[in-house]
Amino acid sequence: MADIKTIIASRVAKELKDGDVVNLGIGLPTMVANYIPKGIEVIFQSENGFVGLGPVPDKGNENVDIVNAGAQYVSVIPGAQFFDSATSFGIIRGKHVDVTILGALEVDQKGNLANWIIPGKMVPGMGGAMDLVVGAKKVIIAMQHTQKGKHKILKECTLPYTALNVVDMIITEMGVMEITPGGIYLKEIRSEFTPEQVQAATGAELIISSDLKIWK
Amino acid sequence: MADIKTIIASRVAKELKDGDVVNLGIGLPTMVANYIPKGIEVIFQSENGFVGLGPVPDKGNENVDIVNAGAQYVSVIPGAQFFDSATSFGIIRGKHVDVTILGALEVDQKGNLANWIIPGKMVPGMGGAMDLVVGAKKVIIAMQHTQKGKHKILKECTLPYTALNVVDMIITEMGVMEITPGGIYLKEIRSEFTPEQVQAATGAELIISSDLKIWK
Amino acid sequence: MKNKTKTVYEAVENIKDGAVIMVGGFMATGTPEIIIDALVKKNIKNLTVICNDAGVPGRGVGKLLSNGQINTLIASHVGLNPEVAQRMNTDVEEDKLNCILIPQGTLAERIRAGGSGLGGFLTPTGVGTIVSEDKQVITIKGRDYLLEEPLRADFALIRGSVTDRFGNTIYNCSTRNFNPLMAMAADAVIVGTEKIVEIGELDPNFVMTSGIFIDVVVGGEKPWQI
Amino acid sequence: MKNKTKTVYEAVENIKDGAVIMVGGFMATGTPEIIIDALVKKNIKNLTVICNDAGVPGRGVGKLLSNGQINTLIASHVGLNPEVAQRMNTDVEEDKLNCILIPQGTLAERIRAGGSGLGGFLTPTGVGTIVSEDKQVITIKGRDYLLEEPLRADFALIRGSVTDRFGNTIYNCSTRNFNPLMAMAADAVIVGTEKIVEIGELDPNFVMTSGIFIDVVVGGEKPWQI
Repeated sequence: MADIKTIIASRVAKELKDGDVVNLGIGLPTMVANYIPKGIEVIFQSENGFVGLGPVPDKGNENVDIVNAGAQYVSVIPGAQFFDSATSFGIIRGKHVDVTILGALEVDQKGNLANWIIPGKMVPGMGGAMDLVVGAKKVIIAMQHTQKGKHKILKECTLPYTALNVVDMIITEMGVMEITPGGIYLKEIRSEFTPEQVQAATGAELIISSDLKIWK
Repeated sequence: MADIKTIIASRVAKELKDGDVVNLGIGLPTMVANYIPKGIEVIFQSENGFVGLGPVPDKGNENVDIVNAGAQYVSVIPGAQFFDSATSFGIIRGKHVDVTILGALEVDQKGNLANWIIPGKMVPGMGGAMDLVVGAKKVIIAMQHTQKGKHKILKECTLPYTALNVVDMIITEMGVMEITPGGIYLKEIRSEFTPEQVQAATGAELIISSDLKIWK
Repeated sequence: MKNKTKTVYEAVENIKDGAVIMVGGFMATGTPEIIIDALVKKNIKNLTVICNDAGVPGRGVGKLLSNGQINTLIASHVGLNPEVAQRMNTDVEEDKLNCILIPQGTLAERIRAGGSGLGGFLTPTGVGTIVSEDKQVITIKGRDYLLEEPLRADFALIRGSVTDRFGNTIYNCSTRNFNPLMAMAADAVIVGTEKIVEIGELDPNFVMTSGIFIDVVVGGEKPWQI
Repeated sequence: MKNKTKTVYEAVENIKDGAVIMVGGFMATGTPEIIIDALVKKNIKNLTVICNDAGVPGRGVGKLLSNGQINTLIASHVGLNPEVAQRMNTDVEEDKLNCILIPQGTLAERIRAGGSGLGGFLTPTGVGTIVSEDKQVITIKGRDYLLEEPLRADFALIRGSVTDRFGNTIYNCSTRNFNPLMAMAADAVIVGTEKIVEIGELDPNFVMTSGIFIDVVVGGEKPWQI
């Protein structure tokens, strides 16, 4: 069986539409690039300064002047463009990125997100995350449903916010959820789980779709 | 004898220092480029999008993609750079232009400038002038001392302002004046004129330098 | 990446009466003449045009003005097209041009802000002048600035020198001016270009406008004939 | 145009204890290592460094940090250099690092504003978060924005790929990042570059930073060895 990260990444990939400009966060979100459905062409933006991000080159074939936002050596595809950081975030804030996919420490039912700091413990900085979630047309959180059993999807975030009212969708190994004005709407559930199990793993009340799809 | 415009332009050119980045307004100021002293190298900025503006090409040798801010075909010198309008005005407002030279309808003793509109009569628009006078390190007004005998250098401008407190120096066919906190300081006078004549042609009280230089 | 090339008539198909249109170029250098010509032929009216200037009679935005298609012109300088003054001062109500003048640097920055998701910016330009009327003045470290808001349009018509089929564009020399800014600040962006090349032919270091902003690529722009 | 090439030691001559220094680069890609090395050798202290991140131990700004030369670091992300957390949490008062975190887009735009004579700008980024503390919130057309102020430095250290003797610079690929912004936002700008060419060799269409911003050109940058 595929591992949890692969399950999540491959499901997230199905949300992408042909022609979308997409920014992938570090870690699990980066894996989404490996599962783009056939016939769908997606253009990846890298916030350190380019559109048209391509695959990781083979060892020995790296161009040391091309790194992604996680400082890995990557490549560009034909039709790419490099630019400076002000232009890059102009693209991001200016709604030219269709989808941004990133991880979270906590998400709440209002679509508030916390993913950049655990006070007194981990202070990595927000990097481009605050701009990305505010600027992208659609924000998808790709993460494991719980952190060692502890709820990450909450009524209200307890950690400092990355941004307010920005999350559109949460995809975990348990299901696909949409943030709606009424709360968190469970749209699709993975066949391994029951709605009760997903609810138990969630710190906010879920609205279970009357037309709940099963995700195999 | 040289005509008045040539007299003014050649005197203005002496104010430029080696290495200065200079923006020249349309008309008389454009002529300043013809009188740069030997041994002095000046780099001209054109607000429509380049540094390194060069001479007007011979007829038949024009590059139709290179025009100056007055829409004349010009050229660029080795070491030039083209950029977009936001960058161009970033350069201008960001104090990267050392000297801007432009004409005026009126200048007053506080260094206020009016040069873009005569209400009900002439409404050409301010173009880049408002940004240039606010952004350049030094603002030199190059103009005829009076308009058909009517004062242009005044106690207080009567026409709508281009900007407040921006003019550093006024150079006319009569002399060289500096705007100081105390008022307009006549620093240099052309040998044809007496201080009384210059004062009579000026609508504000001049402070005559005790060390008044004669400009021949 | 997609091939976005179309005919100029397909390109302007969705532009209707009353549209707000940004047009690149500085005194028509860098203006897409073939797209302007198609709009003249289409003869749509009541346009709001955002352009550095009014072009020249017979060139650039000047053609739309002569044809009575512009209702409101937002520009920094209109002195080199005498038709602007005529139309501003006409007694024929339906021909009357509403002309809004904005300092050139502020115009450029407002368009950039519109394309970059900024809510506005503070500029020292225009403080104490007519330009400051009805604007908020904000003092930062003892200096006064005007708060200027972003500017966007329904359509941007830009002119490229070399463009690939996806829309990646390079501008030659001083044709660049407002084009890359407008390409980010409109809901739909049409580039008229001199030379169309295949995707991958342009060096990604030197592309000036990414194809991600471009909706339609139209070939056939010609160097201006003096 | 002037020849501005100097040795790296001449280049850093005026940088003293307590200087505010912008350093280009993203996780050290696009950071001028030879200039950093000269600062490490010079061993000046109490620097305020403005950089996207803290580099990596042994690379970029990370070298200055390891050598205890940075008093205040202004960055968007420091998680990939573990020394930052160590120095932020040390009990040795004189080793303590003051780390100010700014969203990456806001950092880039603040530097751009600093170089472009803007008094600030309104960004939606950071509204409702810790970042908004002590900042003015301005509502434009019903949306809240933070008023962010410009950022400048005494020195900017940038890294070019190809630079002419006047300072005109081209950046290769993703080495560009913050370099062109910082080149406009400091009182003195030093470019460390891989290849120096004669004035006139670079195509003015493709120059990314004009030499008018550059004070000193230093050759000898090498591609990073993996």
